[in-house]
Amino acid sequence: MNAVLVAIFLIVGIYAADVGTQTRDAFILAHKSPLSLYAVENMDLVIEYGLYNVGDKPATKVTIDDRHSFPTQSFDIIKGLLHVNFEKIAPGTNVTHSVVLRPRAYGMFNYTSAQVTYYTGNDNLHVSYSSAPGEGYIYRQREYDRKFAPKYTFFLTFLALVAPTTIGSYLLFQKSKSRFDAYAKKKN
Amino acid sequence: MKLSTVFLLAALGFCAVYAADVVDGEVTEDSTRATTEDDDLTIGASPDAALAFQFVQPADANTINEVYGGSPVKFLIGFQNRGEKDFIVKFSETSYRYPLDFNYYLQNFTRGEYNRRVAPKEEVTLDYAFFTHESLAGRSLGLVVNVHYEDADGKYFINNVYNQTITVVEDDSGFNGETGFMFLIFVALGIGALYVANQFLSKLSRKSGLQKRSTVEQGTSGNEVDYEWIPRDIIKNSEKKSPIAGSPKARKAKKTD
Amino acid sequence: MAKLTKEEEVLLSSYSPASSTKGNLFFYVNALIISLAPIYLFYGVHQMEIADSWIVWALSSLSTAYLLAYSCKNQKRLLKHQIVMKRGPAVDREINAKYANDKKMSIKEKEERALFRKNEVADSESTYLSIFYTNTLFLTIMLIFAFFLLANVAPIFNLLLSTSGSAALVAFLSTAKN
Amino acid sequence: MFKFVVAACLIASAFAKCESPKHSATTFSTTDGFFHFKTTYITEFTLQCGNSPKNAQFFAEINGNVVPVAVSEETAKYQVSWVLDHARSSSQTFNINIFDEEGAAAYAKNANTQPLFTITHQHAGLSRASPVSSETVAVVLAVVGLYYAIRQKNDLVH
Repeated sequence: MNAVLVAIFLIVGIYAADVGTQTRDAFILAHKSPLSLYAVENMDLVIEYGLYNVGDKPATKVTIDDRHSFPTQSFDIIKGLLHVNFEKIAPGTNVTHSVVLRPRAYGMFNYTSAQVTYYTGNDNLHVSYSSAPGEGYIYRQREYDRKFAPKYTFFLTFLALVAPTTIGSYLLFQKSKSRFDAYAKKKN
Repeated sequence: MKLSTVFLLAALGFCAVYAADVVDGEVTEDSTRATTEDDDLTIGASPDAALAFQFVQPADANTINEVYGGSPVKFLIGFQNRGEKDFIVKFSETSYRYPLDFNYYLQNFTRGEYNRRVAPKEEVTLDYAFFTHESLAGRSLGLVVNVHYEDADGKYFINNVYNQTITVVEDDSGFNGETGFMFLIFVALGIGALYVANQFLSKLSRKSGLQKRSTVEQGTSGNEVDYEWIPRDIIKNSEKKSPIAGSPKARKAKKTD
Repeated sequence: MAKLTKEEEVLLSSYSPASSTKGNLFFYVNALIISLAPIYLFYGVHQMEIADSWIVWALSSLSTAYLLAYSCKNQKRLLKHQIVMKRGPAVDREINAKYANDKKMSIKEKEERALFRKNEVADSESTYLSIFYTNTLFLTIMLIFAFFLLANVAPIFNLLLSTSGSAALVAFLSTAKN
Repeated sequence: MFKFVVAACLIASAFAKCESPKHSATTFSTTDGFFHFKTTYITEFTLQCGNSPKNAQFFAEINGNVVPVAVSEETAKYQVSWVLDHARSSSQTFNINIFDEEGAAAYAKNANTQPLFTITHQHAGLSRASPVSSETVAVVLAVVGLYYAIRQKNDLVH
């Protein structure tokens, strides 16, 4: 009786698994998004690419090519590669890839999508385009500094400017005061 | 009898699992069925388009259907053009529905505008992010994501890519160390301010007690000689007492010689 | 009141609450420094350009310096009086202790010396305290205005209001009778 | 189902293997805890295998996570990148164990598998925006000074 039950379980299970996977070839979703608060000239801009294989079969020879988005006359590549390959992305898994860039100039900038190519099953080439962050603005470094850069150096200099007369006069006053307080106490 | 019930239950269970799997299945080639279920969608999906759906944040939302209240939810929509004509993906619409009746809208999010052209045999990925309000934590909501697109002939299609009940759970990572630290600093500053204010006030009140006496003595103004604190006899005595004219300082200087 | 001789006038003028030239110089130098420091802060933090704001800077620093020096002087006059009252007995004791063994000196002379010493002490102490008080008061008001209340106002207005404005406030407070 | 098993076996037998690897690596990680949403770590390395396997997929293991290694074919550079929350990105050293396909399969079964080689990635830690702004500190200092000044002034009256 148990054996029959197990057999039925197995059959139903295999059937379900088969139907579930049969129709789903590898399907790569690619997203491209900045991991930095703003794009600022001469500051690191981290771009993250994520590849999700939502199919049930592996995708092979997956290539991300985003060289056209970040031309070298406008961006320095600090670290990372803009054209990379993954031999295989297993079904249901995801892969991330990051590149650190540095914009050379400020102004409007269009973040276009990265091109992703991959093969499914029998050498079936897929050409895919990632999500694109769209139009953005590369801020001037001065603008960023005004808002966010730490300013303690300025305040330290300010303190150094103000301190001599202010604290100096307090110390002189204190000196004189303690001297006469001592006299006042001596006789008491 | 007993065996047959168990058998029936097992079969039902598996069917349920399988059905859930299909709905969960990101590829919605059978989405025509899904969309016809959705009453307000009279326009269906194109047979030439394959769509996929994937949560990016939170990553485990794909399997356990849970999102966090008070934090963003991000997902991707994959669009595959399997036909011979261009498609233009117009926008996606995301909404929370009443879980018992998906026709009833709880919250409608801003459309994600794309207007992206997808050439034949090409694919694009589209992304969207929305924010689940904290007050929705603990509730079950129907999340529906539809994608609107048209083909080169202007024929309009709507695809349902996500249509499931999800649970909004409380984001317990919200109170992190940073906010805690800020809170502590504010408390400390508040106590400091109170202390200073208290000191200041007590000084003020003590001072005001003495104010009357001191105002009487405020007799000075401008460059006038302040006679008040020069001993009377010096002012009155017109006789020259000082052995050497000028100040005692000059005399002192002479003495030290 | 009897007429004062020339010598006594010299003596009296040294007792007068008016600042000595040295003290005055100190006031002006301090006021200038304290009025220029915020401009550096505006240059660094609010990123004002030298080229297009030097007029405003000059305007603000001059007016601020004048107002601060004025309030320092006022403050000093108030304080000097109080300090003479406060330090009086201590200075007397100091002089007494100093010339305790000097039998030749008459009481009157000692008194005179004590008086002169009192004036000296009161003058320097009041100078120091008035500078310290005026500076801290001005800086507090200026910082609160510049970086909290007017943080999002255009830098030029922020500068003018927070420096000259708080200097004017300090000057006004200094004219009050304590 | 059977087909799958066979396919799996076939893949297993076709594992690319790298013999006598030679490598050199450079590492990078972001350190600005305010400017970036998360901390990004990138390790780039070049690799030469004695047997120069074709289309080999390498894997990197960082703190127990196995991720595929990206390769740039025209520059023959390999890249491992990963992202961590700022909360987990204090100053630390990562050991990146590189496996070939065979090694990765073995690692899946036994975590003590010897990697091809290991790259150490020094992360300097994060600089964060201070929770208290310098403006606030300046004002607090000025207020403390003012408090003392008022105290001294009041002392004179009594």
